Amino acid sequence: MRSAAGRGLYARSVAYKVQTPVYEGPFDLLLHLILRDEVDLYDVSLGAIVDAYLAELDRMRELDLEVATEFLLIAATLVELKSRRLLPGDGDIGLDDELALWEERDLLLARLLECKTFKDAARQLEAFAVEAGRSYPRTAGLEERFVGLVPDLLEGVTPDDLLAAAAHALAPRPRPAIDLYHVTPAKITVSETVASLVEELPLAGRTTLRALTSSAVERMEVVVYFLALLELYKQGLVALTQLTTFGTLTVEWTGGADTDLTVIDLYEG
Amino acid sequence: MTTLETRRAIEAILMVADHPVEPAVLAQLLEVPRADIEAACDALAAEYADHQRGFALVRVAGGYRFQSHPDLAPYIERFVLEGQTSRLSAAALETLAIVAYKQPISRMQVAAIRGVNVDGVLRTLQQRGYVMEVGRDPGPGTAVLFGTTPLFLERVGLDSLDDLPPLAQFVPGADVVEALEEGLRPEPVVEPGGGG
Amino acid sequence: MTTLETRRAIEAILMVADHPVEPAVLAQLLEVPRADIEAACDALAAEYADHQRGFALVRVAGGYRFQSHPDLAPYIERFVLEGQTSRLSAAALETLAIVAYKQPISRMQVAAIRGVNVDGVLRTLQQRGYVMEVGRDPGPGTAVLFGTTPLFLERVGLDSLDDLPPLAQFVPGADVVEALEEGLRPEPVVEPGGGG
Repeated sequence: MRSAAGRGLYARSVAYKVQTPVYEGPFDLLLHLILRDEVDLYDVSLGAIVDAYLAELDRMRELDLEVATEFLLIAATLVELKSRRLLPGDGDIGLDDELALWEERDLLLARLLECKTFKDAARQLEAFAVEAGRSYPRTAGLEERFVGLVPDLLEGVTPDDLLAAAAHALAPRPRPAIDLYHVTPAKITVSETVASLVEELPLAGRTTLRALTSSAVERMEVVVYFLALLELYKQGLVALTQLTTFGTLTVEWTGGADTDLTVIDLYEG
Repeated sequence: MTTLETRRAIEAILMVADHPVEPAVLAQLLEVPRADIEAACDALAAEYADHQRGFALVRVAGGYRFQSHPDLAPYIERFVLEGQTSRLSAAALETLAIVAYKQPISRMQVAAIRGVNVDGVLRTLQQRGYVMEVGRDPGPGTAVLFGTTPLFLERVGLDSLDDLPPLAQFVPGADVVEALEEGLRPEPVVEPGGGG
Repeated sequence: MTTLETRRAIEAILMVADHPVEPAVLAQLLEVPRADIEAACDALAAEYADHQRGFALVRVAGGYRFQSHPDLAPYIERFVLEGQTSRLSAAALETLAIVAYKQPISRMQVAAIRGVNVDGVLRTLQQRGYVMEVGRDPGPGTAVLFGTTPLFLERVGLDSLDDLPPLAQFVPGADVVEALEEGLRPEPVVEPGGGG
């Protein structure tokens, strides 16, 4: 039986694990998390949303780094929103930082609203398409007796036109490429960061993500570091520990003293 | 030319056409004013409906065409078996909606709205003929700009893009905005779950 | 099923069909005796004549179909000559190019490459004499294989298929090149039973 006290975070995350929908990107996921409980409109807790969001990221085990970037950027904003006042030493955040966070929040809100608008428009289009799909057009075309009248369809078509058409049709479908263009332009790439970490970490001993990114100006840089660490973690070169959710992420080099960079399957940013 | 002949000629031409025929084309072929064509087509459509025909004359994607009556879809489905238009995925529909309302629009702009890479889905939509390149951004990047095709209009059964419901209709209501706003308000001091 | 529904279903199916439909097929689809189908078709044909429709329901090649009324042939001819039917769409050109480069190729293979159903397009190309059936796949499905015609070569100004501009379909990776070299290495391999 569900106790009243259980109706918080836990209930949400359990209910959450039951469903296994495929999310079309981070907005899709976030909209779902915020809006799924329409009855609870005024009882939406950012903490619960952030936890569910991160739980979902965790569930997407096979999520590749390309897809992950967008998800993580949103996660970073969410975590920042959630943890803003919890972190020690944050009592003296500057007004600028505070404003920047609100700006970030408003931007995310605006993008969510736009995304939701088109989602609903898409639903209407689908309804139209379903309705229209019940009628089938006549496409029989000309009766034989008229076919001879049709002017030459290949008039003006050259062998090069054929080549171009064939090349277009046979071109391999593009592999989904990472698209960072609509987020902060990355000043450093993941592969560069991997390379520098491979040099730094063996000398650093135990360190933390926070220490590694202490000089980071943009949130994007932190994300890039995080992705680079994940990559090294996948390669078995670092150990990552985090005692509590959102706690300090400790990084420890576990590779040899002299790791050949070329053995690392570098992430192409 | 008599009205009867106008009506009959329209019926004959639409019977051999394999795409919607614009009223202007019919007007030129029949040498009658466009308004007469439209009136004749309206009259024919009403007549078929009146006689409970198994087909209909409709206006779609800027032209007129014959099509089977929606009531009889089950028979057609049994008849055609293959070649049925496959369903559009949620991703495809969302991308189509964005392109339809925002055209001309670049790949990046679509991706920015959806928050995901849209290369694959745009290519599929192009392959299926619902979306096409309509130009280049005059800006520095000269990005390819996309728009919807007449086939898209046929697919959704609309005569023109003007028939799309206004986008404003889909802007989330105050309740949703409030929920999103609430959901993203920076957390106050106490940690959740602390109160049990 | 009521007679009205039989009549309407026949109208719908024939409107959508792109070839004459045999009464036996209609009887099966509608689950009514063949005699009823023929009676219904006769009645419909008489009705259309009665109402002076611009189209007719005729029996041809063992089946029923809609066609334009012979009276109105002059309009159809103008429609055709004005070029309203002579559009080689991008889709048709792509299909033709795939057949040209990949022949012999089955309908399914073309569809797989284009990512869409190509039945209609292939039929048009066949009708125009640019594409023809050239054989059957020896495999289990014995699918029809298509190729281009001499008329096609003539119209695009080529002597033979060898004169098609070479298609660099993909840049092979190192492993592929290696495999190719492996395969091309002149080694005196004796095929069992290959007496040549």
